[in-house]
Amino acid sequence: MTLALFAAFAALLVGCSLMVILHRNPVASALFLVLAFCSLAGLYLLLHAEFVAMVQVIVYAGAIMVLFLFVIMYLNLRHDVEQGIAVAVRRGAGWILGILLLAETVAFFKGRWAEGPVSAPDLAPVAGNTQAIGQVLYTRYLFPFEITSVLLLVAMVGAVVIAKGRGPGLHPAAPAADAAADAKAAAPDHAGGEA
Amino acid sequence: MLALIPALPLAAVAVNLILGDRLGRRGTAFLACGAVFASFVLAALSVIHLASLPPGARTMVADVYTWMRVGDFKVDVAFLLDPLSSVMVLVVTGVGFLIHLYSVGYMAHDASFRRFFLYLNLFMFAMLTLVLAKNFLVMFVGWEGVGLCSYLLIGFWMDRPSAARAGMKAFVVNRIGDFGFLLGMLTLFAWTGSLDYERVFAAAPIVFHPGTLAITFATLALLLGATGKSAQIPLYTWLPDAMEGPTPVSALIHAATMVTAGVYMVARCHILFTMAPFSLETVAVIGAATALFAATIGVAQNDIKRVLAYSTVSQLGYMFFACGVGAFGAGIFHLMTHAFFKALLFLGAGSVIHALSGEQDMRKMGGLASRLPWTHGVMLVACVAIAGIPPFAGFFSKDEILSAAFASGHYGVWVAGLLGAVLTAFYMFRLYFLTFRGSSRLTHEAEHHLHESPAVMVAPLVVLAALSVVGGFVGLPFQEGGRRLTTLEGGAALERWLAPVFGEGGAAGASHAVPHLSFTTEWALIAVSVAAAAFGIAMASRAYAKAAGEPIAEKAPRLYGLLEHKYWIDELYDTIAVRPIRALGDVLWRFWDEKIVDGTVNGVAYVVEWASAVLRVFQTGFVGTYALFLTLGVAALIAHYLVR
Amino acid sequence: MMHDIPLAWMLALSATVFVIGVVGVLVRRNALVIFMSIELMLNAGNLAFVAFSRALGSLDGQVFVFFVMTVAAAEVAVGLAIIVNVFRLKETIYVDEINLLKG
Amino acid sequence: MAAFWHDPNVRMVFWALVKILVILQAMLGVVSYMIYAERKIAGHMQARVGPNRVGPLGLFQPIADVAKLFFKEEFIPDGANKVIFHIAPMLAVIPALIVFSVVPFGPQDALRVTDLNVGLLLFLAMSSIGVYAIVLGGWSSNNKYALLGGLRSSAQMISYELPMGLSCIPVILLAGSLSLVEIVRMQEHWWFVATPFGLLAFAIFMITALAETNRAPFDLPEAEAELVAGFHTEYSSMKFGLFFLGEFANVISISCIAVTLFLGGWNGPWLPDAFKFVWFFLKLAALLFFFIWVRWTYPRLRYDQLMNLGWKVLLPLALANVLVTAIVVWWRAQG
Repeated sequence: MTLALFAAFAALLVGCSLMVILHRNPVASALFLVLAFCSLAGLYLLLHAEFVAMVQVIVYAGAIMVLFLFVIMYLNLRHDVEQGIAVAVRRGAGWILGILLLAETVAFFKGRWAEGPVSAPDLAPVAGNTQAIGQVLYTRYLFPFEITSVLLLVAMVGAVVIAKGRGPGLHPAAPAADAAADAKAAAPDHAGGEA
Repeated sequence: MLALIPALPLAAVAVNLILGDRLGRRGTAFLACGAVFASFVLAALSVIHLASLPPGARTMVADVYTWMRVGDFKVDVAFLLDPLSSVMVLVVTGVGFLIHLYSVGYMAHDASFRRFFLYLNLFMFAMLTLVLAKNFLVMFVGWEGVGLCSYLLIGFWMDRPSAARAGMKAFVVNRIGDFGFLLGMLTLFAWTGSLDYERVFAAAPIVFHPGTLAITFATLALLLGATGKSAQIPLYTWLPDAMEGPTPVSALIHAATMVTAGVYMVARCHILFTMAPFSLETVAVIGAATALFAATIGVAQNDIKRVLAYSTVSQLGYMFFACGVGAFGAGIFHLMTHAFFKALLFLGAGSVIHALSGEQDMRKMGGLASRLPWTHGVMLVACVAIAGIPPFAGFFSKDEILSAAFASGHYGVWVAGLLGAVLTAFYMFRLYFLTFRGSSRLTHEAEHHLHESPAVMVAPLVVLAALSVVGGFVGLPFQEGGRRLTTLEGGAALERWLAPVFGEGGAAGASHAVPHLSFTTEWALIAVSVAAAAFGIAMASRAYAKAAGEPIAEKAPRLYGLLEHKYWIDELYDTIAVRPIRALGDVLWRFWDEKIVDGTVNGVAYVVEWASAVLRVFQTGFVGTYALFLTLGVAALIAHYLVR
Repeated sequence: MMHDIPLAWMLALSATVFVIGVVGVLVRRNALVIFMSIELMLNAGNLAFVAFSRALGSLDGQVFVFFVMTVAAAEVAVGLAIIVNVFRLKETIYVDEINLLKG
Repeated sequence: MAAFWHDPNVRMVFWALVKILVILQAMLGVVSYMIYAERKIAGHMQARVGPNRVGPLGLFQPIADVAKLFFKEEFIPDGANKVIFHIAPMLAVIPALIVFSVVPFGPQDALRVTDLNVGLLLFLAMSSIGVYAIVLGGWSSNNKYALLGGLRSSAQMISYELPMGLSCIPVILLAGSLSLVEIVRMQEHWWFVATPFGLLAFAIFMITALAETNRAPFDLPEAEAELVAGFHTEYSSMKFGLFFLGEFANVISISCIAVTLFLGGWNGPWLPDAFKFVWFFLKLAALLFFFIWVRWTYPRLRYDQLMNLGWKVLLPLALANVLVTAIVVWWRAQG
């Protein structure tokens, strides 16, 4: 059954990812991306990483992608125009390169990564893996964690400054939303850690 | 406290630089002189403290900070005051202060008054660093520092081409000497693993066998450095040209301080030199040769400062051969007395020049005795002192050197020295008579402006004159009141003072030579040298007291010409060294520099320009293109790892 | 009863998603979609992290996922702000119509 | 066949499906009667009777409503993005329903779909997904009122999600688990609402819950006076019905969570274990009444007041609360 679920999620993930880059409508792309993230969360669940799965949904689907949608709507984007020789050439080159890269990767794995049955001892203790992650995050990775908060602060200030534009009082709604989404993106980490 | 002695002039330099013209002339003068005077007071206090210690323990050390530490090798910026450096530091600060004072008057009307004192103070700092250094590296800093300052000061009037050239010459010649010093220093380091005096001198007897090649090489290299700095054969040529600088500079650098650095260094390294008899011999020969050689040139010079310059070279020769015969104490003694009377001579000459509004040619002087009474008086004192008439300072030190040479069996050197003494007396009194006696040959213009120097210039002259009179008495055995009045007794005051450095009765090499002269021989030697001096004076008097022309030139024109042109040595150097090097430089410039070096650089630039033109095509400014190439690169990298 | 999925499969999936992201960056001209493709790549990395975390029996991989997410969040916040600004300036978000990078 | 039935996987899936079906149906029933209750209560609060024509006391009114909705004309505005226009109403309902899968109605396994060790996070995740329905609905309608409503709503929900998440943390700290079952178990003797920080957290949670569900006084997305009907202006027929359903399902699910987190879940005196779930539903009913009560009592906030309340009042309060709780918990753990 795990395998079946894996197959389903994997297919969904790959399909949605493809649709993200194929669909001409940015809104559709964003929605497919949300779906891809959700199937990714499913894969995380299969890998016994429940906490990561939930945070994936909260942060990516709940915060980041909403921000994307916001911007798309704010800019009032409709279908992309993808015409012209230059675009076609680049598209061709991109696909060829992508396939080349994938082929290379497969070759790489084939050469070096034996398809071993990898199942480690079950990580999650009885209390669930939230606690375990919290332990690691707040001991070994405490310093990076704190640095992360600085990073978010910097990003927040940067977003506000950039989006504010030059003149005063220009579109005051956008920075507020950015800041909101930022703070939200940061919050689950803290929340999860403290649990 | 020790570190403050060199630091004060440096601080004055800093203040001078920072405040600049806001200081004003008076402020600049006060600052510069005050700093040097404070150094002098500090030095005096330090020396008094030093004297209060028992003779064996007379060293004061000041570690300022660790300059560098590489493995076991460590160099501190550290200062050392022992009897040897105490003499030097007193001479440098004392005479230096007087010259500073004098300069206030002499340079009063110069436009670059502030710059002058800036350089002077910087020079004092460098010289004091050199003298007080506790290791070779710090000494080298001072050594280079004085070289730099002498360049700056000689070329002080840089708008004069001759001054600029003289400064450059001094610098280049000094560099050759510095190369020797560096070589010697590195040799010592290679053998002893240290640059600290104490450790080098302690290690030297262990790592070197006396007379071996290594120690001889090291000392000869050091000697090369010393000849450069102290203007000995073969590197003396810069000193006479250095007269292009302002006269106080000549007095400071070329009489009292910088040129004595070589002597000081040889004396400082006496342990090394006594271990290398060949080097010691060389020192003696070079010294004696220079003493005689320069004296002969001095006879035929007409520029008052040039006469003094060659006199300096000659007197330095005396100091050298004193060291060479092992009488280091006598060398230092002469260094001290020479500082007094040579500074006096230069400053007196400066006073004359000042009075004559810049005239330096003795042929256009004469009969100044009554017009410049103070200057005349002190110059007379100085001439007598340098000629070696007792009881003036020069007599004691020069006689001690000659006795030491005789006693140590260097008869050739002794004869040369004696001849030099005759010539010294002769040319000094030639100078005296041409300048102050006879009839006036002044131009009308100069006559009109003639005036005695201001008090600020005369006062140092008087002080120096007094020192020139009594300075020699430190060579007397004051404390042995009842015993013989000789300078050759091991108990003379200065010699006893220096004993902790050079060993009782001189260094090891000298101990066997110096003390054992009979009473009669000593007095005989004294009589001979006094007679030589008197002979020289008498000759000068006969030739120049009344004459208006140049009697030597009339009687022996070819000899005179040879002497006047300084044996054509400058031209010789020019032919054998300067011109070939210049030609080589020309070739290097036109071919190597312009074609190869510039060609390479320009070629690189062209290649870059061409390559940029190609690469510019790829800089589209579109992220998409960049991403494409980035990915291509990643794919290529992975492919590389796959294939490998 | 529950079988573990082989690590290699997870990695292959991760690689595929990553390559899709790469292609997205290469072929699209809409800056927002390019951003989404970058998110895809980041998430492919996350997937690999979690898979390794599972395979190696260590939680470090999952911790790294959080850091990646933080970086992604920061990147999106700043990046979208830039896009909005560029749009105000240029009236377009097609990257082949914007060459501000050329000096 | 029998062997197939004994396969534990199959049994698990079967029972899960059964539970899901039951909950789904129950919820639909509850929702329809909650609409009835709302209208009734609103009527009484405004000194009216409320619906009373269809059936006794108007009890069949919901059925009539649904029937009417079903038979309304399906209308898609010109220029709308059809696919997304269709998806949006579904997105409004699905997340709300998913939340029920982790709610423990009673102590028995049979009374809950599953016990997830990150159950609370699932709730938060679903509430953050809920934004999409409104944003997309508003955007795809190709109507400026709808778009403005959608944008407002998403800003509001994002803003209030933060204090909501933070107000859950004291509970997590006290319970030491993210599993809802575990959290309820920890309240066997003392409900979290009865602790000072629990009370504050409960207050914040309820306020944010009102905002998250777009209920008055936070119903700006559908502020009729300004935006016609907000994001669902262009929706009609059963699509509108789905939005309606979604809103009420949200209210119920969030109330369930509130009961679980703060009010002790199924815990209560007197009743034997088998009937503990009655307590749960009583508490739930009280909270639902609270929602309705507030709606008909308070006026709507202005947009700036809404933002100020969220960012400048609730968020700092919630943060301070987390801090204080953490200190207390740590201090207690130190003994």
